[in-house]
Amino acid sequence: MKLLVCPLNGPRPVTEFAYGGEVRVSPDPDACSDAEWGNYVFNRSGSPGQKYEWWCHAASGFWFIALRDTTTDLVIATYPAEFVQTGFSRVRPQ
Amino acid sequence: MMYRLAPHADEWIDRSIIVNFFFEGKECQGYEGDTISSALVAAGVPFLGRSFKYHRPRSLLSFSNHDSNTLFQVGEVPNVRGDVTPLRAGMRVSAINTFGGLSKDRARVLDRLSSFLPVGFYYKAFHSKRLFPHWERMFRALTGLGRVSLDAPRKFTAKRYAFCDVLVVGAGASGLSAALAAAAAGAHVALVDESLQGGGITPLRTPNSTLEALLRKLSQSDKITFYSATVAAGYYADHWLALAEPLRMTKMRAKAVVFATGVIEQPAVFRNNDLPGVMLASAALRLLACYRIAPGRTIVIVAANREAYEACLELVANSLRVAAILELRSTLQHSLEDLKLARRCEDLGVKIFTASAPYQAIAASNGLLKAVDYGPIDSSGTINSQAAKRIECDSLLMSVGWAPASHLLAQAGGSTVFSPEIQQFVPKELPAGIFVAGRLNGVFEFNSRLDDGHRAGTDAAAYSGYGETRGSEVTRSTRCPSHPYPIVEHPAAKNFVDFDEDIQVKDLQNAIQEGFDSSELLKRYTTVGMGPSQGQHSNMNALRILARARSMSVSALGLTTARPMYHPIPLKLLAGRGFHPVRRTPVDAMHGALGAMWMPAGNWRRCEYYGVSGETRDASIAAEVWAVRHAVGLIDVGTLGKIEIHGPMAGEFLDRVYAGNFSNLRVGMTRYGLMLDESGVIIDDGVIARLAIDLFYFTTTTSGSTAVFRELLRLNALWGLECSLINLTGHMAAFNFAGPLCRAILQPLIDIDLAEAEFPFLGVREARLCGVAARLMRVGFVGELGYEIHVAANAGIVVWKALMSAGQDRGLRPFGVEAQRVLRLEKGHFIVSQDTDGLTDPYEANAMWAMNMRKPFFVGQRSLRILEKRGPRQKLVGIEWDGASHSTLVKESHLVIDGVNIAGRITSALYSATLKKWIGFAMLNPDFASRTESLPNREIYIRTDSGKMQLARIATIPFYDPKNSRQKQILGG
Amino acid sequence: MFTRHDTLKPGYDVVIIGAGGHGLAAAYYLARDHGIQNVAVLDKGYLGGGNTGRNTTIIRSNYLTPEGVKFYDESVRLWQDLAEDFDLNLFYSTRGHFTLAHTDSAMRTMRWRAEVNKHFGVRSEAVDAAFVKRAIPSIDLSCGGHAPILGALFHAPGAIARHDAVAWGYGRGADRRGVEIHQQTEVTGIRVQAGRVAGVETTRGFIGTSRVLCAVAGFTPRILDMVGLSTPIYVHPLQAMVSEPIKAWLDPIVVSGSLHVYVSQTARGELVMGASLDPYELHSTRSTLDFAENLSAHMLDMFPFLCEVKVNRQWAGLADMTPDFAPIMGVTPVDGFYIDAGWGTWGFKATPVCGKTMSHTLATGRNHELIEGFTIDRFARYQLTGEKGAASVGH
Amino acid sequence: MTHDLVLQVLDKRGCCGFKGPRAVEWLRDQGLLLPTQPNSWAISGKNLEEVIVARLGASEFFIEGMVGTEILERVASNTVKPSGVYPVLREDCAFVISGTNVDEVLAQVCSFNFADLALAANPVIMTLVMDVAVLIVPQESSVGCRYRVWCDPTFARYILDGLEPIVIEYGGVHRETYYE
Repeated sequence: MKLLVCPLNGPRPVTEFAYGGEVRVSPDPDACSDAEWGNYVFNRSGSPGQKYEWWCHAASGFWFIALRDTTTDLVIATYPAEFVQTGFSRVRPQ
Repeated sequence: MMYRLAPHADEWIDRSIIVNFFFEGKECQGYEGDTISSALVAAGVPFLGRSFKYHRPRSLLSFSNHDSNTLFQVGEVPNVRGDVTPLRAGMRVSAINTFGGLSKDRARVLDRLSSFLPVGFYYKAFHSKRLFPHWERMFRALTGLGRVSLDAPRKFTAKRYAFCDVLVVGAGASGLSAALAAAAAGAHVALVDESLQGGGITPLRTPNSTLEALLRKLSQSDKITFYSATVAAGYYADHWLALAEPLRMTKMRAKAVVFATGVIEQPAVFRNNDLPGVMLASAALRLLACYRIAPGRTIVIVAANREAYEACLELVANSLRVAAILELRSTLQHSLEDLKLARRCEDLGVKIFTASAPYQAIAASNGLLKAVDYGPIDSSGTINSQAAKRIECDSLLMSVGWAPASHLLAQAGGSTVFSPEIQQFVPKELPAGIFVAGRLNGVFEFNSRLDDGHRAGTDAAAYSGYGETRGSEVTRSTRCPSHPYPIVEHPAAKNFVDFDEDIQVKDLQNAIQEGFDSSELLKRYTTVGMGPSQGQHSNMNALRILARARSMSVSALGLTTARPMYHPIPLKLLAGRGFHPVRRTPVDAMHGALGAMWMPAGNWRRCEYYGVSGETRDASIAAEVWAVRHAVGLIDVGTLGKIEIHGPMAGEFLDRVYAGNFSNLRVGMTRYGLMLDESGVIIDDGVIARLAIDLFYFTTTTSGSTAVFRELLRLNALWGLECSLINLTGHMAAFNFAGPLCRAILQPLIDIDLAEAEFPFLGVREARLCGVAARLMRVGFVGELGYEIHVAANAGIVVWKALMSAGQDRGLRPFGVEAQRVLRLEKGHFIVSQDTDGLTDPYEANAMWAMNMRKPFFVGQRSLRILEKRGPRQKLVGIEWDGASHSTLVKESHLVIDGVNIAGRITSALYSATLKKWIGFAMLNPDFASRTESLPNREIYIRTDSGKMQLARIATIPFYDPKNSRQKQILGG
Repeated sequence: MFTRHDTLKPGYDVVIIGAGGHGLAAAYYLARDHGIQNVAVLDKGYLGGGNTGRNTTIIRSNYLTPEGVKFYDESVRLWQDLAEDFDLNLFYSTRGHFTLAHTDSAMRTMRWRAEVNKHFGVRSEAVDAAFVKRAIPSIDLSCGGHAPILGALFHAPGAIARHDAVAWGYGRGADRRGVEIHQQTEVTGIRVQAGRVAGVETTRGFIGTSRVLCAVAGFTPRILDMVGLSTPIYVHPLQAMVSEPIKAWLDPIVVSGSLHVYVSQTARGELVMGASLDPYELHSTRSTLDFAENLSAHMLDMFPFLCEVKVNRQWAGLADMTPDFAPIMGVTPVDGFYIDAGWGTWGFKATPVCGKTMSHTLATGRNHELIEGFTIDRFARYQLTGEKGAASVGH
Repeated sequence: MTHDLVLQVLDKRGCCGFKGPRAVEWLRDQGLLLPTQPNSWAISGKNLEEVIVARLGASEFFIEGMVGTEILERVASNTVKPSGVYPVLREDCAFVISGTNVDEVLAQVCSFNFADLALAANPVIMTLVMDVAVLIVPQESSVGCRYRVWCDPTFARYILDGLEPIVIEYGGVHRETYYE
């Protein structure tokens, strides 16, 4: 069973976690077109790669961000959830 | 014919304990310590099974855990691996896959028909639509191996998690050495071997004293846990392995893993290589060493490696007669050691024929091996059958090569490369924390294996934080232990490559001819390697045949993907004890005595209704409804999600997650909340109460509670608003106490004034009820004056009992989920995910009143703007029709029909005794709905089970008390 | 059965990416029904090596939406004649299909499906627990006491087939009609000029073509990136496992959404078992132990007597999921680029009808009427096709 | 004692929780000794007045002691807390499991590696037991490690019913009530 290192609880099997999907930045709902919004709501970056993702340690309700390679299933780094408010857009891979 | 030899000090059997058992209904005897197979062959049983396809008689081939010819039915248990299953007294053993018993198997005729049944035959016949079902019935009856007993009881076994620094798989010479080295470095070691004892697959062939010393050290080490008779069934991510022990499964997490899984002896392929009496040399040595069973009176060995000569010497040393060695290699000149061993054999009277191969094995009339025809082979490996000669023998042992047991290594992500020098796939790149030792690593000589194990064990310990690494030098074998093409053609075939599936050389060649010419396609088309032994005897030879047919190298083709399980694992070991979380509300204990009929609701158990003796289900439910409408009722709603949100931004947070407005909600009041997803679809609802300027308490649906709370936590982390969420779902008991009399009953129990002016409809109050802190909400889900009462979980029973007893003389009835469904339907409230589906938006559910589009933002708002323009694709409407209360004509999910088209479906349908009619909701096509609504009679047709149409009308909701005067208590009461 | 082609031609009328069932079926019908034989089918692996050979072979048409029911019903019709069409035994075996309901709400969904199915002439019926017991006497209706079976959706036409043979049949049929199948040929790029497909770059060189069909299941997003198309497709592994062969005891196909199980017994006697989708995105066909553990436990809840039956092997495929559990098919905003994707956990059964409809769409440049509910633009229009309720097992 | 492996429900224990930006400050003002590290615990008070304070993550605290303990009553009492201090109602079921083979029992229901714990650091573990979230405080005792476990009360029956046969298999007993 895959191990995930929770920044709060340490290494735990992945079954202790809930997956929250890729971290995605929504367009400005007031400024964007319907098409842009529809694209945001439904479309996904479906190709494999390194992705910032939401993960929740279920037993503690602790959410954090993991940078994970979706081909190898290796977690490259984890960040506290506040990361999405502060640095996410800056460090997002191009 | 095999037979038991005189006792030996090291044998694994205890001859003082005789074990009686039954084989094919006849009583047999073995010894304590025997396996099923060893006892049977020692008892002189000629055949142990029938082959899968042609039903040929078979006996031992590999005497290991991967032999499909020695699978047995033992009582209720199918497909028992006789080679490794300990014999127990009273066992009822029979061969599988026979019709009318092993010796009289009616299906043995298939062997004679085999030339009409080539691989792929089944794809090319019997496929007319008319004939296939008949033929399939026959085919299904023939196939399958063992039989399950449909009455066999479920057995629960333990599963456990375990941890170690270094896990060593395989307790042969290299594995033992690795385990001891890692332990010496200070690591906690787990050592796993599928055999009952350590020492490897061929215990007698190695210098005994060294191995014994290692085993002694193993038993003395307190750092090593030895899992014997345990199969490492699969490698999973992050050094996580499933260890299948006889009676339980251990899920082992290691910091580092050493694979010392060794090699699996491979058969030579020649005509009739499956006759009883033909077996692998390693099988014979194991029989001899552990069970003191001789493979036969006159033995011939098919040889292509040094191990053949070592086996010969071992057999002769045990006073067995080896008549000849048929050596596939043209000369032994290039290995002094091999030559020396051959000389010793010759000195002992064994004839050695070099550049010779078995052309065919010959069966006696009893079906057992009686001789072998052999002939000279040229450098290309082609046999000259004209020059074949015959040697009488009753045992033909094969020692021609090995294939690595690299399955786990491959699952772990290790890559291999084919080494032409030793004719074996050897490890190429190893993932971090994975180490390989011994023959799997291409290291064959005993001392080299010990050293290689030491190296791997030391390095694995260092990887897990103990001691220093030794480096990666590996001394691979300088001799070639495997023949490059131990395969002999024969015009009459029956030269089996795969013993599980009865696949012959020509089957593979034909398939390759047809274009199934990659290892994966060949496997799928011929099923080579797909039987119970998972190709452990056949994949290597099949690959060689494929390579030769395509004039490619074996390395260019590569192996097929290895997947768990390494050996088949019973479902019970994987299932374990089978935990299924069940949640009980704080007052769960109260319901049983009241006659609760339980129903599952997510992982909760809830009361559907309270059964009263002498009353039907419908009558009980109707009485519960009546009590709420006319007196008072009490329902346990402790399963609702219950959440507190604190902080100065709590209102803002709720504004963002719910469609309505909450920051403007007055303290002491509640408001209905509708939750949407980003696409504007309704996903949950509940009641939000404001207890203080910076504190809200709110509920979610029962089914949504866990996911909703988790999502709110995520949104809180995303937005970073100054507020904090607390999940009280399991920590609060909750009841709905409703009915015209509820206020009067409640007032004496509570320390606040319940008068309408003091505590109006939709108000929320904190008070002490029966002496405990309580939150009360005047909500109207059931449409009567009512209080939703929330108290701390451990006060739940006190309050429940107090309410029950206070209402006892006033007609109180506890009510269940079913009555609540009627009550809410009468009131026209939809249930999220019953009356709505996975695409329903608020426009479609007529829930626009619960949204505030003027707010700057809420989840789903932007999509609602788009959905508003798109227009509804369905419309939820109330419907009603006349009918008897007991009629079951219309059911939820029946369709509304408009001419020949589907116009919608019924989402709720219940009889309202209060209103004396059937009521419900329907989700209709919006055009149809508005067209119908404009008609004076507003009629729709519902198609019932029989196809008969039920006439109904679109109704105005709520059905009951449209002015809400009862719950608002305008009428007094 | 198949011709090995050593070289690629400089151009083809149609290039199909993916030599799985769908791609080969499209090629077969292009050649047979539309006279378009100058077709190359490319695969980076081997023929039928993807989800065609990894699924649990269940064929049914008991869907929820009219679009879905009509589409899959046509597929079932095609399936029934396929073996004779191919002159190849596909072991197409009609076994009946039960989707068990353990809760009221599941029972409502089953009836909903049954009613829609019946409306379109598809044989489905909501049945009670006693009916289930009569059809599968060995089942434990209480499921170990914690998930009692209330009833089921019974779908008489439910069938299984030998999955690999389907790819071989289409492949051979296409091959005989002049289609070239190129295995071990990976597409590395798609050349688009002025919004039109101009050709395909491969590991074996460039191929000129004006029409490309993408039929690569879990690899769809990577191909779409080459032409700059976005879709909601996300990829999760879907695992399965198979037991040792045992004598036939289970006739119908049994599915339980609540227990996350589907199981059928093959002609060889093996139990083929599947469960729900893996919980997170991953482009890997690795196996997990918790899958095997959970599935085993749930199998024994339904069939406790199987506790000594052994699991032989587990494996996984990559499921290309969509938000509404309906596929994405047809023309795209890129001229000449056609898509047959979003097959998630429901692609095998659709193989023939996908071949039929996509070949029609490729030949005419217009979406076949049966796939109009599955177009790529339905998401932007917020016109989803809600098949979620008909997915066999929880996702 | 014949059975030293024991599963015991602690029914005379009370608990409560606090979170919020000013929780640390306020609890300290109440005279509690607070653990400084996330997911660790500390003891305040002595003998019968002893309470255990577990820090869950950065700013949430869980406090447990004998029912009636003065400090517990005081912090938990239903009085208004200053802003930035959010009381958390905790109605957890509390139980203890300890004795010979206790690690073997836990190994069958929980994937956490208790053997790797540094007990001196007073760790608090939030994990799953039989798929249900629990809070575990391991403590050294004369009979080896002693695990105090808290779980959502609505799962208590399920967890105890699941643990009991395993405890009995390993020669232990399940005591319904226990006074500590």
